[in-house]
Amino acid sequence: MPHGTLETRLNHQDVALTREPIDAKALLSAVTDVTAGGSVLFVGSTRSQTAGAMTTCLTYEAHEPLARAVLAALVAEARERFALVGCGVVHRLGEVAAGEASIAVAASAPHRKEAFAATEWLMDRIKRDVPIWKCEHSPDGSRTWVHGDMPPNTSGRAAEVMTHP
Amino acid sequence: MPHGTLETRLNHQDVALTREPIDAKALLSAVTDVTAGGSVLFVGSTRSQTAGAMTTCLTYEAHEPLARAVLAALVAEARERFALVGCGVVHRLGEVAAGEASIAVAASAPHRKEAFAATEWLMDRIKRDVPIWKCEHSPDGSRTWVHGDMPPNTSGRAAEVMTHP
Amino acid sequence: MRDDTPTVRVTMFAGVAEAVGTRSVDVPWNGGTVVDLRTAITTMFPVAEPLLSRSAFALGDRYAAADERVPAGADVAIIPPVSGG
Amino acid sequence: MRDDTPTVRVTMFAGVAEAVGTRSVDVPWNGGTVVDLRTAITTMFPVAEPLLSRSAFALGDRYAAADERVPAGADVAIIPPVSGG
Repeated sequence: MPHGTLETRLNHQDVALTREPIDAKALLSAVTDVTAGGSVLFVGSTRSQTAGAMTTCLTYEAHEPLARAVLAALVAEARERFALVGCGVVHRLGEVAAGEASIAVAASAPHRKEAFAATEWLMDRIKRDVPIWKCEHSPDGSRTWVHGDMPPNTSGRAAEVMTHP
Repeated sequence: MPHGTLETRLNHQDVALTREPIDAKALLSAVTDVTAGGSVLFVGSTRSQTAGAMTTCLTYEAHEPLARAVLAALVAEARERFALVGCGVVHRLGEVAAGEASIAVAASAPHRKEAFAATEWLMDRIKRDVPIWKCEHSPDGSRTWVHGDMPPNTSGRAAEVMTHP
Repeated sequence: MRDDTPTVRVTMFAGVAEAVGTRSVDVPWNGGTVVDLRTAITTMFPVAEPLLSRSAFALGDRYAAADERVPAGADVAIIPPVSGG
Repeated sequence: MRDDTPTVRVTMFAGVAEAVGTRSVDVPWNGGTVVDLRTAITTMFPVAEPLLSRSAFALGDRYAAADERVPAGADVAIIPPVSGG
């Protein structure tokens, strides 16, 4: 994934929503080339125990077109902000069993600090702004949709980019 | 890699020096279990261009017994400091072609912040304290051993752990 | 409502859809901003008020600003606080 | 030197080995600290002084403190600033 103009970088090739298990290794390979000195891969997983309650599985649902657009804008912003060589995000939807990955984010840069900073920045932004929701399913059959206190940010750089395609 | 006493955690199973290509995916799998909410993998690679000069390949050499001991102590300290689920390091020795990985570090934790912090902390400590040296080979056949300004830290926690096995 | 009443199609997700009991509803709409639309939906579905009060709104595949005007016939989505990752 | 002169075996790596032209040397040693040993080696190999002045030392597979005593017969390694990763 070479550098390019903002327009060419604001594409959906770097982001994916999938109902299959995430291939994190493929994502890491896709974002790396010989100009990269450091690559960081983050994999987020369903824990078997959350806040003391056993969780048998999670399901995720998304506003898919909006989620893809926001993810693409965040990846484009990360590329520019951290001068990345490559960057990509895959989020899983549907049922995710305990121990399986719900998200993978990868970033590569000439130096490691930028790769770490970009990956953490993306995770923070994704957890705030991307319209994907988690539902926790308990062994007793009950389910709980998880919602934080703050709405997603709709006025940031990502929103601006999207309104001027 | 479950938690354990300091003694059981101070083992060399979590660290490896290898002359073969690094299997980063295997390392990431080895450090993750169902209690992990976030796993971070860092892969450091030889860049084709360093400081403006073309580098055809790098070679790495190590004081191998000391490098393994220091790496094992750093991993044990990271596990305790960041309450990790698992942690591991693989460093390659010998010739490493441009674009190939020279190091992989992985850490997993119940929450992502600790996994990121541990991986970055380990990279900082490895680059300061582990007796491994890089030699840059240029297309004209010249070679340059790379040495920073500061000697490794010999009085830190890692050294203490090693002197009281 | 009469057949020619202007409406917007509102799509709901996650806890909002669960509270309201449906994923999609046509809301009578004579124009106004995103904030006005939130008020209209809250009046229709008071049970969802705790989530609606901290939801954003989307028009098509982009987020809408609070003071943006929503045209009749628009595709609107309610976006409560997210929990992906 | 006579055969029964006490020595320490000093192993060198990277730029130190390259500057000195060998990877291992037996240094005559009547006892002293790590700092004393550094001085003795620098006297033998002044060309390596810039690296020796910022090197640590290892005894076996652990780092040695600067004021630690080095026994005759020890296996010592010179550890210049590292560049792994």
